[in-house]
Amino acid sequence: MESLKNIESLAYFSPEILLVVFAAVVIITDLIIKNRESEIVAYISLVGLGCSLVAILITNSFISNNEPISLFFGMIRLDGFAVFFKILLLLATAATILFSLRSEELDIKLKGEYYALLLAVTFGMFLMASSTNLLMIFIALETVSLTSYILAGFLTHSPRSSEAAFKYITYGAVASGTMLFGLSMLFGMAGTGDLMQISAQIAAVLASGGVSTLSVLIAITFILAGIGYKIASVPFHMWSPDVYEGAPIPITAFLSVASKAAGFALFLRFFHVGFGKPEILQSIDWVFILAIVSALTMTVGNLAALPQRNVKRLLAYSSIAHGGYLLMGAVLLTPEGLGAIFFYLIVYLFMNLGAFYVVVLIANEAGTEMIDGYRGLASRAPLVAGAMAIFLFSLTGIPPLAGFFGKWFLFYAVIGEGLYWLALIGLLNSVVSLYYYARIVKAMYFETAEDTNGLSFSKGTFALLSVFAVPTIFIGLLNFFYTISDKITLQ
Amino acid sequence: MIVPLISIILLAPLAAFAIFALLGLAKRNFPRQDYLSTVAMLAALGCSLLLIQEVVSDPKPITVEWLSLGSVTFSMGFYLDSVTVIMLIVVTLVSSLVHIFSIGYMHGDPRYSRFFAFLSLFSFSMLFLVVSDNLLGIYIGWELVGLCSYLLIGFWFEKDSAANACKKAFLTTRVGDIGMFIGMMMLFAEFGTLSLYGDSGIFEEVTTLESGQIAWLSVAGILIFCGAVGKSAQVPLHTWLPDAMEGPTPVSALIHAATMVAAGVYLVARMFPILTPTSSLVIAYVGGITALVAATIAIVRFDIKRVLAYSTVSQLGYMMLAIGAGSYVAGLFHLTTHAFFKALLFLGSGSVIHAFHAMHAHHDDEHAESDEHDDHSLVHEHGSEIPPDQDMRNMGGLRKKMPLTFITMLIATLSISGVPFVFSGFWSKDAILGGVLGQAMASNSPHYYILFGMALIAAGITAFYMFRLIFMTFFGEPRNQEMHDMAHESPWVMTVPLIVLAALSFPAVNILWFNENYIEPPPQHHIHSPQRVYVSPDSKTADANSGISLFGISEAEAAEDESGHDAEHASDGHHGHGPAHTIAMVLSICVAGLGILLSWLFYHKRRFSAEAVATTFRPAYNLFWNKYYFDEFYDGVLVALTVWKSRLFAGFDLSVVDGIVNGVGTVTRDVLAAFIGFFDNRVVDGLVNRVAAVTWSAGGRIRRIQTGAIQTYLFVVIGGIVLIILIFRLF
Amino acid sequence: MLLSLMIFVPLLGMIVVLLLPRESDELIKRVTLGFTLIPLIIAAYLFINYERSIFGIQYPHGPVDWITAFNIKYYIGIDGLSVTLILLTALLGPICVLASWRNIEKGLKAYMALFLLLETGMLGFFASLDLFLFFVFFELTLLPMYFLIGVWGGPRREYAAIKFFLYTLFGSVLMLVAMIAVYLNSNVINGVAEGVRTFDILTLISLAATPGHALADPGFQMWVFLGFFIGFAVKVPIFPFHTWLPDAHVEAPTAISVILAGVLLKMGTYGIVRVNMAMFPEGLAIFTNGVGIVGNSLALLGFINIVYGSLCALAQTDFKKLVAYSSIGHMGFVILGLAAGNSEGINGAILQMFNHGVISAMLFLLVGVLYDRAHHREINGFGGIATKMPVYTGITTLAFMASLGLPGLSGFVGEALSLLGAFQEFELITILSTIGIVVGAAYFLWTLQRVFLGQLNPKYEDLPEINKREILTLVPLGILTIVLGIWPNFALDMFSESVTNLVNVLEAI
Amino acid sequence: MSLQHYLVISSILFSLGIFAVLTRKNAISILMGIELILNSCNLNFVAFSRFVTPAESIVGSEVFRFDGQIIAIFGIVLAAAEAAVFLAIILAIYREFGSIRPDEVDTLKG
Repeated sequence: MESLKNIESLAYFSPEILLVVFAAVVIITDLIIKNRESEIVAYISLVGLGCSLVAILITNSFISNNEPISLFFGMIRLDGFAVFFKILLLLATAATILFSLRSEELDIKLKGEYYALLLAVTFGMFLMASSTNLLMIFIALETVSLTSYILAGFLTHSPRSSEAAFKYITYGAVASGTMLFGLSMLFGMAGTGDLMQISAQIAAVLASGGVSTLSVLIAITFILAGIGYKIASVPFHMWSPDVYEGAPIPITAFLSVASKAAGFALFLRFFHVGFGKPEILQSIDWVFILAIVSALTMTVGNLAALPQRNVKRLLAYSSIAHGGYLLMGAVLLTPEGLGAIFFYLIVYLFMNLGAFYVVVLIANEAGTEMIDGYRGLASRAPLVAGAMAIFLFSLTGIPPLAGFFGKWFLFYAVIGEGLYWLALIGLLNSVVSLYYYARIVKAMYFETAEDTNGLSFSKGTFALLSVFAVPTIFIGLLNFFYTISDKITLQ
Repeated sequence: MIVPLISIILLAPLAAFAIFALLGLAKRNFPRQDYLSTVAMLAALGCSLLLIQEVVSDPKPITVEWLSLGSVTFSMGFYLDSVTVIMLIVVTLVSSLVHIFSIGYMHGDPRYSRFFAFLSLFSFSMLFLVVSDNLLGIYIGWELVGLCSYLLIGFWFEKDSAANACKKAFLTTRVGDIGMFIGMMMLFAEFGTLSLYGDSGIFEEVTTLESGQIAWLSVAGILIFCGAVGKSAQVPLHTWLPDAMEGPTPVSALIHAATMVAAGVYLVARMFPILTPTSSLVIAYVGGITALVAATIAIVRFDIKRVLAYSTVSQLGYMMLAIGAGSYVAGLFHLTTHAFFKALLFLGSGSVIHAFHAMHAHHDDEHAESDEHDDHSLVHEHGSEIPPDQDMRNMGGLRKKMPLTFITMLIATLSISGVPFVFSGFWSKDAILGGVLGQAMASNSPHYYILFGMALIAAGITAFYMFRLIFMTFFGEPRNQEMHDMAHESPWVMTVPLIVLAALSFPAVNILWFNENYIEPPPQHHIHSPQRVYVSPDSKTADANSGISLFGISEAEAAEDESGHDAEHASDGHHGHGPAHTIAMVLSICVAGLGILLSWLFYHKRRFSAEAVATTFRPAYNLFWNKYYFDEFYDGVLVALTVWKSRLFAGFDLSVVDGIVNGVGTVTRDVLAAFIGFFDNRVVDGLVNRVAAVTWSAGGRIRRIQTGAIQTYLFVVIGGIVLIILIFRLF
Repeated sequence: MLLSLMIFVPLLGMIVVLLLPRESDELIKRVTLGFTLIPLIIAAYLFINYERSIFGIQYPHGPVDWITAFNIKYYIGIDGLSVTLILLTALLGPICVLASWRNIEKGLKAYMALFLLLETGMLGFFASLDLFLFFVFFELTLLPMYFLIGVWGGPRREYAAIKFFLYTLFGSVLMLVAMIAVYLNSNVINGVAEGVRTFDILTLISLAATPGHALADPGFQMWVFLGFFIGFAVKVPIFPFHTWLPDAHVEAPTAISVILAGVLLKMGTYGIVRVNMAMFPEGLAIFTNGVGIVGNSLALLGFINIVYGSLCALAQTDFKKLVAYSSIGHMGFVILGLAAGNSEGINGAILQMFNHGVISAMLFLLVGVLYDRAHHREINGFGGIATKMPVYTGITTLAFMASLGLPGLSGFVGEALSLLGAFQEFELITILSTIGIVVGAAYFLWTLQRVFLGQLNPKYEDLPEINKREILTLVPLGILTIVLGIWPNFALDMFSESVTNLVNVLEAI
Repeated sequence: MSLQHYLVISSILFSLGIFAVLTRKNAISILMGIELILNSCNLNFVAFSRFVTPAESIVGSEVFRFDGQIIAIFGIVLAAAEAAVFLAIILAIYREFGSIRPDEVDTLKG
């Protein structure tokens, strides 16, 4: 595998470049058109995403026989794994932009900046999915984080939003600082920033007694703190409910899906490529600790979601729990586990974004995020309620909805390695989760609203809803999505 | 020829019912359901009579595979031997007469059609029971007659007493049926079939059993007998039958005197080949005790129908005793004669009741009021207020008002009392007594002497209370003039059946029983003693010259029933029949005469005061009057539970009386509901809810960690890192 | 192909119903009825044309590749057992639509749509031959049921709906683990994994009987057996997983109670026969052929169900709850019969499944008829209504008698066979179980007395008699009750071959 | 000075930073703590780069690799960016809450 030089790499880097270019275009357009409430910038961003998608597909065709391409002297890697995540992230961003267009909450003046930042954060996430160097990892992480902080606090006159941004940045800065410290230790021990070589180097110094296991352990745990914060796993999850609740709903949706997906991309690449070799960590029961983290994450997420009355916050906890499910697949670093994560992320993208979209719609129409606001929705807006029910039951994992198949895949992977206890905990968590998801359904279907007027939505709204709802029903039933993992390998 | 005949016998009544049911779905009635049912029944009767000649040729005309389960097959089929045919005739005959009688008796009832439909259904079920060749079929018929009994006892369901009685009847008999079913399960588990006849039938298989293997067979036999105990109202499950008198009187005559209750005897007779000495003895004793207990209770009843009901119980006990003691033929003979004269007595009493009030509507109204306090508990109170039109204390002197009824009932009474030679009841009763005594003499077993004593005493008491009934009802002065004036002879549709039945109380009509070749007792399996021999038909005919051969048969039976007797002993028993028979006959005539005499002195001549005697023998009188406290005992057990409950929940001073009043209903609602409901709600459901609550509160706790202060969060981060590292270092 | 058509016609119906205008109630009802009649016709065709003397799968469709990553196939087919239950399901479909004709006041369209979805789930479940498909269909019934109880139910419907959902989900979670374990071990022979894994039920059954195969290991079978069993036990329901049932039944609308009792409970026992018994005979043997509590545990559970359910029924004052608890009791006979593991027991149990489906459906329909008129179900609040509703009383008596196991009606045959079978294996338990028969008679007769007999409660002076539509829903079931009582071979023939085969497998252990 | 000295200093800096972040009751002080953390990392990178990364021989002369130094430079840039964003957010907080005490910004919880 050759490492391409800088200029040669540019062609393969075109998706990212396009994003940056369009971010600039958005800002310039915003400056030119004077009317700062114009939605044209959003459409430009969408076009940008479209162009980027085309570029991704083109670059994907360069990858033959699963042979990854290394760019910029090994800083970045273009492989099926990266392409998968880029497409996923792109879809999430596109959805976020569409949500933002419809969110009354975000009916603000600084549209240009907002969409530019969205494109920028997507760019950062692309990097997270493809970095193979400690430096790039750190830069990618910081790019995503910094822009996310701003987006979370984007509602200038909302104390909630500001508080969210404040907590986010404080937490994020400490976590990424900790991670950076860990990265520096790793760098020191391995003598290189190249993820591809780190594992071999560490193994060598460990074998020669140059460094102790403890040092490696501390370094990795520090790094885990940074990644754990991105995927909101216990005990690094505590920022997420507050930030999710405070941030504008589209951003919450974005964070809960895209940010988490990017975090998992980083996690998988870092541990699979960097530390997937058992000989490095043979003195540490790595599987056990990750399994514990996974079990704790889903349990804490689900239990804490039980008493919530704010749907946004409830979904925040639910997404913590889903992070825990996803971690199950990551525990073992097996191909099945990877495949399960890929599949689950696809499903999760649709069902979780869909659920958040309904939250956006209800916040617009009923002006509330509380469960009480969902009362009688079934009669006021049957289609929206139906879609929401589909999303929620899919999140629970009820067949024949896609969420079930996603979980099935994950549990399959876990049981395949003999971790029956983890699978059981995960499954029992699904049962618990039913309770709070069903509370929303109950409010929508079994209770009656004080205000019984029908809610009217535009055709576009229904179209967008069905964009999420239809895949949520069908993804699991189609063979295609299960085979994605066959095309993706991590080396 | 057999198949069409038997088909008509079964299908005609069924069709009559089906027409009613189908039209009922369309909310319509067949215009003359009474004629329809009656004609169907008469057709069945005709076919039954035709069957007499057909039987001998082929006892098993049809067998169809009812259920096939791969290795096991349950077949349904008919078995027609002479006993079956006689039963068929008895059932169809009595049923036809009751149908006819009901046309008059039930006239004007709002549910007139339904009554006949139910009668038809009953007749079908009973006939099905009779002809079935396997236990499953018998059980099906058995339960169906129970259903019909339920429906007919509760025919006037507006009366709470009727509603209670029908439920009690069904439940009590079902308790016995469970025993029967368990017995069936035992037989099935052993033999893999429930068919009785044929090469692989139970009766054939049972002969292959080795000695020493029959302990379970005794148990199975007794369990099957349990079914008969319930259905034939034997002690201790007899309490339902007197209550069943809440049903219309024709029903009492048909179901609760002539046919259904006799089905138990028939069942035991059918199962004769598998009865072991032990189970036979149990059956005999239960029968004997029942005969005695019921007879003594009957002495002190005033309700005309209840006297007859207890009399029925007593007579059924007699039959059981006979079969248990090995007098197979005598038992069945008595079954037949009893069916006729008891049906006659009931119909006669119905005629009297009918005379006293033409309108059932009155009847209903009175009851509605008197039963106000009923609380619909599971088992009702047995307060047994006697309806005025059934109270013998209101009767008297009806002889002249209702001559036909009087004469026919007198004939029946003479028959049941065992007045010698002229009446069939004498012969059948004598056959039993002679059989038991013969058995006793042959075996020298004290058991059979005791049983003989019981039977003899019961015979005397029977004569006494039956004549008491006659004297109180038809003789003397009217006690209730107002009611007496209302009384009138019944219309011809009601008297004709009485006359026919009266004719049937003479032995000449029961000619079949005197043909010793017509009925042969089935060989009983003598599993345990190899030296036992089967009694060949020859040994019976050897005694044919004794005039009435069935005594010989019964004694031959008796002889073979005792273990340790070899062939010679058996034939000894044969020769010993002469004195046994004679002694029994003499004794029987004596006790009957004594009973009648006493009755005459007490109730006609009033030489003695029944009240004075009652006062003198207060404890015995109380015992009889309270029906040996059986009902009280059953309630008592349940009340004890109530008391226990009261102690537990509300302190002991909650009155026991209250508990009695509330009866089982309270037990059920409070104890069971309190316990099971409590258990289900609190323990089973509670555990689940507990888990849910714990989960929920865990959620609340986790939530509290989320304080909102960012530095707490950061502390958790650092703490988490340290913890992970520590965990790694420690392990 | 025919089978697939039958399964998915209701789904198609759901889409059609969803496209109909919301206001046109009559049209919606008729269309739904039409779409439930088609499966009935097909099911009847299958039932009649099923070749009874042959053991094996008939009318198969597939296996068609579905999810290749896990070798999951779309594979359906019927044997005698499933075709019987399919007939029951398809029969109850139109009956339930008719029973919902007048008493669904709001959201009729959604109700009918969900009902059709439910029917697809049930039909598919009984026809599935792929374990994964089987599970998906099993779970597919959950969602519509949840909504049908929760939206159209009684006062405590929310509680009942979520309880039903949570219990069943809990059970299926364990089932899922067991299922994955089976799949993962399906290619392991003598400790070596080779070849592809499979979900094919028929293949798995034969693999589980192959010596040396991982699936044939008794220890493995025991655990997997337990996993599946608990999943199905919740559905049956078997004590102590039964408490969802009275709540769900009481709150559910009539037609849904009918489906719940008639079909959904059977899914549990069907699963036990199809998966637990056929696939894991070694595991089954641990719970039926062993010594002590464990060795008799399955029979004990049946016994507890019978006696406990009956006693609970006796204690009820709510008519519907009484019927619900009686269901628990009657399903106990199924468990007892299955535990026996012999020809009589299993045949009886399966017959009892079918019969209970018919009879309990009748009972719930009858309760619904009364409820629609009186708007309450308090047993003690009636009295003497036999005078006002003679036809209704007659049908109710028939149903009660069938349910309490009166010979000549269908309930008896199944019960009797189950007991006959069970007695050969577990004498004492079976004898004790017969208590349930007496108690069963007691509560039904007592109810009959309290509701129908005695003086007419003046409140119900002008209670209208059961109408033609209601009679129409009851008559087919009543006919089945009588026909199966008189001629049980009508249904037994269908599955006795399959059972014989199963018994041979069980006896070989 | 050996590598150990640098590492000890950077560890102290890191710990001080963490301590500040956990205990200070002023958002600005927390920012300073964060800066300490980030700079301790930079120090690490530079030190490691100097002492650990192997020198490569290119055309006879020893050439040091500057990986660590480069990372440190990026780190400084990102720290600056972070500080900028942080300060902007602190302004917003002050505007909404009238305080920059972190424990008073706790409306979102539970």
